[in-house]
Amino acid sequence: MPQSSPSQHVALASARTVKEEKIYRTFGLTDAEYEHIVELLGREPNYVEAGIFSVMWSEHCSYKSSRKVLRRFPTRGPQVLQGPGENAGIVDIGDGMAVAFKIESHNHPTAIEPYQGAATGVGGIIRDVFTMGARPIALLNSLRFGELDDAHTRYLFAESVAGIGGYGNCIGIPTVGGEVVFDNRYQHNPLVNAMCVGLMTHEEIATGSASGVGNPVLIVGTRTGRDGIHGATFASAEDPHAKERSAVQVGDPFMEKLLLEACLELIATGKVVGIQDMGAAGLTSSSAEMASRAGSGLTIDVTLVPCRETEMNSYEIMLSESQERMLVVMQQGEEDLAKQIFEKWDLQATVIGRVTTDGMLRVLEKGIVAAEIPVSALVDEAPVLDRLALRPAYLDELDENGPLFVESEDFAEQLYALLARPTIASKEWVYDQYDSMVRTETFVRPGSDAAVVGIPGTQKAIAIVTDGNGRHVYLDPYTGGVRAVAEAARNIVCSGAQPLAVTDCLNYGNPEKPEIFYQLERSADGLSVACEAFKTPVISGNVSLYNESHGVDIYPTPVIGMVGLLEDRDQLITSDWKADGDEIYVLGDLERAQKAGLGGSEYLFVKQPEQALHYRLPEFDLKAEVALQACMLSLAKQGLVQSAHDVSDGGLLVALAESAIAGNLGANIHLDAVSGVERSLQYREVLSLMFGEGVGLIVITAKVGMTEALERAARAHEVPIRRIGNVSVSPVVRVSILDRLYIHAPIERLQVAWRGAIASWMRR
Amino acid sequence: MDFLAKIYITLKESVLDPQGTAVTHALHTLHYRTVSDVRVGKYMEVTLSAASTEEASTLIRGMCDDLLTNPVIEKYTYELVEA
Amino acid sequence: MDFLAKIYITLKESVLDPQGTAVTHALHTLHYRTVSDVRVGKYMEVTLSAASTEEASTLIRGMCDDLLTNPVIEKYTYELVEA
Amino acid sequence: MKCAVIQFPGSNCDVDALKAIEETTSQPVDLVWHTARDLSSYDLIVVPGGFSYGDYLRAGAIAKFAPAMKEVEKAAADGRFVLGICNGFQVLTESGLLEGALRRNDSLQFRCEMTELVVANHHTAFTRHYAVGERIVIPIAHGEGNYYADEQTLKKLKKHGQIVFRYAKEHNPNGSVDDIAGIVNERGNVLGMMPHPERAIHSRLGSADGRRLFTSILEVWGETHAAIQS
Ligand SMILES: Nc1ncnc2c1ncn2[C@@H]1O[C@H](COP(=O)(O)OP(=O)(O)O)[C@@H](O)[C@H]1O
Ligand SMILES: [Mg+2]
Repeated sequence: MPQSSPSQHVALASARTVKEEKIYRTFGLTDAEYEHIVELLGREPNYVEAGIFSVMWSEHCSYKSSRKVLRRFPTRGPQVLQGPGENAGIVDIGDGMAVAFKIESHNHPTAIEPYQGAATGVGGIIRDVFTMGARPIALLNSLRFGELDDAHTRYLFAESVAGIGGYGNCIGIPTVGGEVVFDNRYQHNPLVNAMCVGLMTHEEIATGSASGVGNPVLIVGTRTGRDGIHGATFASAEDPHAKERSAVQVGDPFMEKLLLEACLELIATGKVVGIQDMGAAGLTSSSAEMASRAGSGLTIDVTLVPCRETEMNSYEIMLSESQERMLVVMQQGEEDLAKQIFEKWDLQATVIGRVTTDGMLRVLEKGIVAAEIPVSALVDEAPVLDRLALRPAYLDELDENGPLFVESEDFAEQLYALLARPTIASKEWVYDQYDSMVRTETFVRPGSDAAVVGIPGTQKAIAIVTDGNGRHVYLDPYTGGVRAVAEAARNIVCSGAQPLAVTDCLNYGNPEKPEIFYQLERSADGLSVACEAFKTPVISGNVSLYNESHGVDIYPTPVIGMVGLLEDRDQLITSDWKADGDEIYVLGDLERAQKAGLGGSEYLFVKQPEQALHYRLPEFDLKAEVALQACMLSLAKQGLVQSAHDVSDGGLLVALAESAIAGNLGANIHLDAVSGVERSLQYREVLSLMFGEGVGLIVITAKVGMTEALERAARAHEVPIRRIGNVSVSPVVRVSILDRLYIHAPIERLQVAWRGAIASWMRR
Repeated sequence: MDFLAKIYITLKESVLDPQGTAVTHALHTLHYRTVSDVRVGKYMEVTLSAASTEEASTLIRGMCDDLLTNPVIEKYTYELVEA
Repeated sequence: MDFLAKIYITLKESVLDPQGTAVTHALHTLHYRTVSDVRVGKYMEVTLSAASTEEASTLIRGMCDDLLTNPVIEKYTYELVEA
Repeated sequence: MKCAVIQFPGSNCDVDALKAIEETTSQPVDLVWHTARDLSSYDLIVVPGGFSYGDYLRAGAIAKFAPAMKEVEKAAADGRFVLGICNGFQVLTESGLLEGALRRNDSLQFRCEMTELVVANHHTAFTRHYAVGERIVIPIAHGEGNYYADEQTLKKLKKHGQIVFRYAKEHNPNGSVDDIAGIVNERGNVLGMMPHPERAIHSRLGSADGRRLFTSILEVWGETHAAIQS
């Protein structure tokens, strides 16, 4: 390949136009950034170079707004084999095995083409995981849409779900869990976050680094087209609708299945030096990042890149975001091995360049240097912004006390109404469209708390969950952040597993608004503190900013993906009630729950939608939560529990109803003794106890006669425990306080409300 | 008046057509080697009534833009005949 | 010679078309109330070379029968133009 | 009993089928690539689930041309056992080894759930360990499992006892005619079914009702094999 000096070949005329006509602005670069580039290069960038800088320095690739915030996260721990910075993080699960995982957003493409936008989001996160040498074994997705009374929202929702299923089902990775929340803050800016978990041995770990001078660089997978040029810029843009619409791509899961198998086969040969998927900013970011990790350079001849369309120029080839492609650096002389393996899978592997020592990303087109940029300028010199954070005024206007409701008798009706809220209702309509069973290792399918997936050939299993409540974070960014991690971890321990590590997807509004940036900073503090407390370091993640539309920012929505380890699959716990007569206990501080109030609860949105955001989120006791979860785990390990279910959206009664429905068993519940004193409760205390979401609680059931053992264990962890009733075959859930019967709800009624809600919206 | 509209929906040229690629590949394996390209799209027959051809045309374009296609990745043509 | 074949594949009349029903329903919800029926099928554009129109025609029929349609449930028509 | 599971590009239940057969029958199983040209030594050939060739065009349409399918035809003609599960069923109908066709689910959605099946014929090599009329639980996971056959074909299927599994009344998940979930060929050695028996071999997977399908085959094979040997 010809080596040449830029002064001879870089098209100066083009550099002049870029400057004079300020073309860089149309790429999203500011004047100041342009000046900085000139300084770094010692000359003016030409068209291709400006394009490369613009995508590498975009919010999406450079994390320029969030980089400083992310530094706060704890990222180390004895279990961490690979922290943030690679395509996915990796944690040890013992016996020489490890899991790789990561979560990623595809919000903006989904708003415009929901099926393909969501599908390619899944495709992208799968590539991130198998690039690490791991075989993907599970997918999850965390979704936010507007309310279902809007036809366009129903379209976005239905198509996104179909797209997620379409991709995961085809490629043969089970979709085992996730969450869906409906709130009009997301109406024009839906969120689609996809998470993938992969399994590997320690020896199989691959990384995305391009080292070894002269080693060949190969592009493999789909041929390159003009799709998605400037997608990375677009992902950070304020109003995706107004932007270049060609940035949406069509996914090809069949191609990706072949790519997955071929890449894993190739990595297993041990001849791969580095491998990296091509996501946002395609060839540009993958090559720059690989070189940056190795401190090397790369020379790429775009003429060699197999293209789908005719007459693509170097600018287009470097910036294309065609899906289902990978960049591979092989050991010298092993090109043919790669070609052979890819051929078996009907795929093309093409050498397009070499690793160099000079630290330059050099792009050749027909032998001429089209771009020549120091890799460090693209990666290390990318701007880091000190954005202004300002505490939003609304936070100081929140009411301390909950609303005063007029007493009403119809508690059961209120419960049915809550259960029928799409956010709380059964998500069957969603997850029945996902193949959750392929690979035959799914022990807990969607519908319980955490999903549980077996590790073949061992007694082990992993529990996986995604969790996030934007409304809570909106009401109290710090506490909301803490709670997001706490709730994810609580779901994990409820299955009997030990939380291991976190991947996070930070979905926020426009960071240029100081109030939004405040939300980001404060909630990240909360997330960090909680991750420390639960010893679950952040090992990977993703940031999606500018989630605003029509001037409305979404709720600050950090989504936590968490993985836990279950040493013995036989100790697995699920949330359904098991047998008549089993005793029902609540772990956690019911007395506080009774006082904490309704701030941030789903109940408020049923009763008083206009006022629902006016009340403060209750204080959260992180220390108590850590103790609660440790206690839960020890009960699980001792085999004392029959079922466990955490109390979250909708509060205690919803949790009870869900376990009743899942087990098809009723219950007699007495909440008398919770206050410690035998007195009738004030109405607000009753509501707080039944529907509040302020305090971490876990409902467990145990066989008769376990009280002493349970109390002993709880005492050891200083966690309150209270027996509240029994499971019964009679198909009714009864809840009373002293001699007043508050709820008499046939399971049938609970079921109808909960199970049919989303489907009945979607039939409209 | 009753009309029958035949609507042809295809992916835009620049958009990847995985189905088309798979079919081309399969045809080659089946020895239809002279096939150079296949694009796979949708075909719809819509029966409707309207006061005039113009109105029918307007309705069809409306349906295509509102529901039947997504202009981000697809394009369409149609024919209208009186039924 | 190069040809472009446009192939229209539809379900046989005797076979239910739930997709058509769903689209009809969606159009009604969107106030296109004069739509009485929708049938959804596939549309393919196949570019091929052949010595003559007859040969091209034979090839296209062959492809349709061998691969592109399933005669148990589908039927097809096509048009052939020189490209 | 020597078993083969065919792998097409895009198959994804191939390994599940292999594991299930190994576990339930302890017989040797090979994964064979779709280009295989000699499968004459196998007593049972499984055409597994997945999305062969992405299921682009129609489910199973492209896979029927794979070289290995010639071998499946031979096996069928020889009276050896062929089992098509999900995508495998689609491939078998597309290639004409079984009658009818599989259309998109009437809901137009992919469906993955536990389904209740009724055993309609237990006099087949695949179902002898079940009782006729028995209700079993086997999961489905498909977007195109809506079985169709015209009147005449249906009559024929019924007459020859070719309908082997039906979805329980009122629980038809996809719109299949006559609630059909699985059929055999006239000779009874080729079974195609949409539900996944290989996913129902442990209670921890939600059901173990699929085991007996595999043990049935083994027993019948054992008998015929013993007869040949003696
Ligand atoms: N988008 C989704 N994809 C897959 N599974 C989902 C999805 N949304 C919800 N689920 C599953 O439904 C169950 C209940 O979800 P959710 O109501 O969010 O539970 P929780 O309140 O316990 O967090 C969980 O098992 C979850 O994994
Ligand atoms: Mg939960």
